[in-house]
Amino acid sequence: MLYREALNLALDHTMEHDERVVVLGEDVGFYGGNYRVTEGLYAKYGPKRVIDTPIAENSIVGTAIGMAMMGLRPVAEIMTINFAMLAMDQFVNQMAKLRYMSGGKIFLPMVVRMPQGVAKQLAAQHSQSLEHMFASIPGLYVLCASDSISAYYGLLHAIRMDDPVVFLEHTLLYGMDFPFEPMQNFDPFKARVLKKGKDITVVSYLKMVHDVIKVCQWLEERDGISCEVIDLTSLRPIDFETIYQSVKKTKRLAVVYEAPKSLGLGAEVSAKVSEELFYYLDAPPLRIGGEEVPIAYNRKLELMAIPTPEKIYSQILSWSKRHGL
Amino acid sequence: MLYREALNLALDHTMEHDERVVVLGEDVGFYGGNYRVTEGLYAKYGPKRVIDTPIAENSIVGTAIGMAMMGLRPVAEIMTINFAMLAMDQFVNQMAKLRYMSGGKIFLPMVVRMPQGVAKQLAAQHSQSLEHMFASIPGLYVLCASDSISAYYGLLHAIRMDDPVVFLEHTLLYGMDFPFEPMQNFDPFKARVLKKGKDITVVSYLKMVHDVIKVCQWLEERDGISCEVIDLTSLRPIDFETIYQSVKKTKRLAVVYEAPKSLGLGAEVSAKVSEELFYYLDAPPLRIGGEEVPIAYNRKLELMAIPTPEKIYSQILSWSKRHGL
Amino acid sequence: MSQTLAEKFYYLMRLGREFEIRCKEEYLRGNISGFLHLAIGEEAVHVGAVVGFGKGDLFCPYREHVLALARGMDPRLIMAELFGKATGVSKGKGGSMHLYEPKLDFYGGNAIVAAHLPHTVGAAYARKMMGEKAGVLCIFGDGATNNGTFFEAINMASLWEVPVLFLCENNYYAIGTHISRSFALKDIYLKARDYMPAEVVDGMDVFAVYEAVVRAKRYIEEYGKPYFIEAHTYRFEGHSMADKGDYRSPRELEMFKSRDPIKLLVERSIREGWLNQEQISLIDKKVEAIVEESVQFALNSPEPSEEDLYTDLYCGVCSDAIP
Amino acid sequence: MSQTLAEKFYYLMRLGREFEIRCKEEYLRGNISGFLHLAIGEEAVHVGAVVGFGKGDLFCPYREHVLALARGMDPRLIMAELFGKATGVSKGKGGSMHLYEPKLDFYGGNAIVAAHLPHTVGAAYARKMMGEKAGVLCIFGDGATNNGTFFEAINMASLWEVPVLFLCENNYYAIGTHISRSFALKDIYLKARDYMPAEVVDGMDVFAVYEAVVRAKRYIEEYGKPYFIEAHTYRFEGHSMADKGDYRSPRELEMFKSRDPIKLLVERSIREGWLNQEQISLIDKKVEAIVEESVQFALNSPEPSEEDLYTDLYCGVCSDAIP
Ligand SMILES: Cc1ncc(C[n+]2csc(CCOP(=O)(O)OP(=O)(O)O)c2C)c(N)n1
Ligand SMILES: Cc1ncc(C[n+]2csc(CCOP(=O)(O)OP(=O)(O)O)c2C)c(N)n1
Ligand SMILES: [Mg+2]
Ligand SMILES: [Mg+2]
Repeated sequence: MLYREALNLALDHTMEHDERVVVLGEDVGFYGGNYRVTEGLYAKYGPKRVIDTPIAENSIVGTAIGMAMMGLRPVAEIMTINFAMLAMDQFVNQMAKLRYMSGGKIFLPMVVRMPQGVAKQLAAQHSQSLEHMFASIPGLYVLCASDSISAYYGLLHAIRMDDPVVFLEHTLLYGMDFPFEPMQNFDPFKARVLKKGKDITVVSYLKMVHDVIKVCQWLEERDGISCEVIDLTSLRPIDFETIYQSVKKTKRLAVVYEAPKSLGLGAEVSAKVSEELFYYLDAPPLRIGGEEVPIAYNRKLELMAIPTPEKIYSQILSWSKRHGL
Repeated sequence: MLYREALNLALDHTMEHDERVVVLGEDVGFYGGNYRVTEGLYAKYGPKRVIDTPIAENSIVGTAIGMAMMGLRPVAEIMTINFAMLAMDQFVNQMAKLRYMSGGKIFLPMVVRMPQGVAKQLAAQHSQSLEHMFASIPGLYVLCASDSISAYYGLLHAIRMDDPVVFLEHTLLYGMDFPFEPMQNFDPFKARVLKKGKDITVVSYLKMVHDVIKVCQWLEERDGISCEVIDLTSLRPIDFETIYQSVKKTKRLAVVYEAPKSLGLGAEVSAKVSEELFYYLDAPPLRIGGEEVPIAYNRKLELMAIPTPEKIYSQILSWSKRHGL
Repeated sequence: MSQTLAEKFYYLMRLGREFEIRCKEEYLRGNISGFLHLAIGEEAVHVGAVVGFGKGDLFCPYREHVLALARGMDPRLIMAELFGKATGVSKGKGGSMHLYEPKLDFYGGNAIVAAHLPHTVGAAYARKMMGEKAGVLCIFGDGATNNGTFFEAINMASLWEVPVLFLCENNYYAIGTHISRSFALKDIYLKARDYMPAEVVDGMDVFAVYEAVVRAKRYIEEYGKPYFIEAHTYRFEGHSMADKGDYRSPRELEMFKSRDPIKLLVERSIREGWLNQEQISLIDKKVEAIVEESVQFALNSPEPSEEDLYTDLYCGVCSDAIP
Repeated sequence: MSQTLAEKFYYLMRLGREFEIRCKEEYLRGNISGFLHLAIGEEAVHVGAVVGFGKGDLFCPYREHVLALARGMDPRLIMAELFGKATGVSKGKGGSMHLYEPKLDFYGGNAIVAAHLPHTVGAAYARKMMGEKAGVLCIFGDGATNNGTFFEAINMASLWEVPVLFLCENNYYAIGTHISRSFALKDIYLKARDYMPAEVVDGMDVFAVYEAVVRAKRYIEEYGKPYFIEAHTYRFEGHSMADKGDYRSPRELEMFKSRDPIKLLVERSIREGWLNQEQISLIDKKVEAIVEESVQFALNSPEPSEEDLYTDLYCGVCSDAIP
């Protein structure tokens, strides 16, 4: 099942079963969405529940908040995370804080979905991983999906929650086909161990997960290094228990992500594991992230700026060697 | 010299010597600024160079960018960092990226100043430390000032630079009086070792620096623990060399900051030091940050949510003991 | 009718005024802290609008004590909130700028200028979709109308045809900056008049505000569409307790104080025979007692407990409504 | 005069058209990637405006190839940029949406809708302060006028009295969404008319655009104040290469194509005797050669080198001008 279809099905399912679910965003209605996630919903549920908005990101999130206050369950789409920069006030100061500031009197059953990451030559203003800006805000939940299962069940879970959720997708995943199987009790707050292993724990999320899986096969085949791969389906909170369990076993941690290396999710995972498992670690936690530059249009520079399977492979390998694996 | 006066003097000095320097922001002109940083400038330099703006944060930063493109050297004030959430597009997508995207053809000699942090009972929407959102963006410089010397020379340096600088102040420092002495060659990109010590390296910045100094005296007097205190006057880039030198000696690192503990500067400093000095460390790097909650109005809850000297003291002490100091 | 209204107006405006005078005292006494924005001088707008609007949802800026009182919020719960007590309407977590009570359809208090405007559009959308007609009253200042969010909300309210009454209280200043320094138009209502009916009203005359709001309310209910009112008023105090307000000339201040909305109401009510001195004194006494009681209540209330640090952050439950 | 202009217009519009047709081909060939927004159908606005404006700074949205060409940017440097080559005008780092050349007073390309509007206000402020009169031409789409930033910029331009010509190219769509689904007013110029002179022009008629812009330019230079023009036009292609544009009826598309701005210009020029078939063929040949040369230049240019990853990020120097 295509990732985009999985998201579409989750929207369709909840809209069908709950009249309070509405979808809003730029081009989501008549046009069917720029990444076709909302395709067909307009025809099925009509313009009152599938709402085309002006190009006004702050107010897209803001109106969704108002709707949620009154008991609707809006799912807003911000076309890409780049444009969410225009809506940061509503995310950070409103969505995240209204419940707390009101002593629990207000609750916001809402989701804001958006794709992020580096696609192909979209240049600096359209190629960003900004998950840390949301994941660092108390009061928000931040989920993300790396395949069709986590997309479908993750989004379903997000819409069912009574708290505000930021739901992150990845531009390059929309068109990808993933195996799908019906699941009971998928819990996005529980990280997924996608592959068992004994030498290194590799934590990742969103698109990088697939690169990591590939790299781990190489490491296993070529170098006899066995990796345990953990896929974070929630970035706030992060399921550290699953990470700790794995690292206690492997004694080595690597975190792979697309955002610039510094000050991102990698820093948090690394710091936290150091704090909690310092005496278990046989090597310093390794962060593999992007370079500290905006993303250039040129393809070569673009690929230089983000982790690729080749770079992930060689970095993990040389780090393992340096630290006695 | 009051912190606020130091900032005022830096503005005054550069405006006097360079006609291209202009100041803009809400209430900065006729009113003299909500924290009185721009006091007197309107009378001295007139409304063309000290510009009152509408309450339109995105466009305050945006117009400053346009001015800088044409060769002015604007210093914009955002009243507090909370309102900068409305201007994130201009910070993240414009200010930080225009030079790179243009292959170096555009440069932006501009500064955006703003106070951040928790003051006293201003509640969630007015009590935030969001430095990581700026410090994580390639293309920006992020300076900050903990006293009148770093305020004066740091801001001077920022205005003289040909790159875009975010200059962070702290609401509670404005009214504080600090010793001032003329300095040659103050370099904000070089972290300051405010106090020498041998057992623990404590890294901090902005207001927390003063709490840390106090705590380190207690530790020395009461417990015989000697701390080296490092004050970061730049958050992007961070002067890791100075930190490394210190940690190589002390073998122990603590980072103290006001923002929620996770995903902030503390994570970065901790992760980086682990990466580089893993085998030097005698203890896991310690992060002392705020709680993972919005800041409540109630004073007791407010103080519970941020580091206080007492909490810093007891956390450092119990951590040192746990790890064999 | 006018008589009943006059009595109601006088009671609420006097209550608002005395409540806030007391807030000021308690602030100086250290019982209230943070930003405290007083609406002294603006009571006619707040009371006239809330009473005139009647049923429906209310969204306010940070200067909302009088609005909350007019909406019927228990003064004790407001004062306790200002004291940061656990009994406060927001459990002491919100403070002056963040009073909320969904049971009264009262949705705050927002400390970010103009941020609540899109909330009102979404709220009205939801209410209308659910078949409710009452609509939403959205109050904001002159300064807020310079922010892009204002325009986005005006456009969306008009485009989506939702029943929001946008009420701009033009007190001529945004903190220390006079409107002439921050916007290009002479009149604020011009900013909305292409999108919806828009008018100006004397915000010192509570009857004028009331009548305009009643008319507007009838319109938004009947057509399910937005409406805009600009009310001219003035704050007699500084922007907040942190501001002396001395950027305004004494003459200007005097001029507006001579049109103190409470004074105007009393004069007219006596002239028209709606109220007499005795009734007024009775109300004054009642108000005095209420305010005093609210302070006592706040003083005697407990602080939040340590556990409250992490409560009210997440619901922590999943709605079971969607299969 | 008209003759010279007609020739110039025809040359630039034909150049723009052929350049972009070739871009499309090179995109399909894989030489160009990312978002590619074509202005085919909108050349009269772009050429008429840039020529009419003359001296002054230019700020554009992401659909700016024709604007850059009209401003005199070397087609080879543009094509090389689209190919991501080191010889490109932005060294291959910007791509289609980010062409910059301060030497030509050409300030991009911006991929965030409406984000450049405040830049133009600041730029015009700076230029005026420095004693320059030429002002700034700011181009943006219909969709951009729904964003708060648009209103903030309009207000500030008017308040600060800065010489910006705001030129809205209304092509009726923001990606797949027709203006009727995204805004409440019938006419866009209404959004500005209280702040500055505002008018509507036929954006398929290059002379009409040219004349309106010349008039507006005279105004902004003389008064140092902003001006607003809404030009009606249409894009014949999808929003970008990623969009087929099939949300528009064939009839609608046909109707607008029958008013192809290049066709209209040719017809009129021949009717008026400004151009003959021979001149036209000559220009066509010249354009063909230029476009071909630009592609060859791009093909033969080197990629950026690895070191370029970290260049152009910071100036790395401190201005020595301030003691
Ligand atoms: C987005 C934002 N910018 C700045 C501020 C700081 N601020 C608080 S109140 C205020 C003035 C608002 O003026 P107005 O809207 O006229 O309301 P008034 O207080 O006069 O009723 C400002 C600038 C803020 N709270 N939010
Ligand atoms: C702030 C922002 N939101 C959304 C987008 C995605 N987007 C790119 S172009 C566009 C439509 C713009 O329409 P319009 O302003 O009419 O320009 P046109 O392309 O029609 O010339 C949108 C929504 C963006 N680039 N920036
Ligand atoms: Mg005001
Ligand atoms: Mg358009």
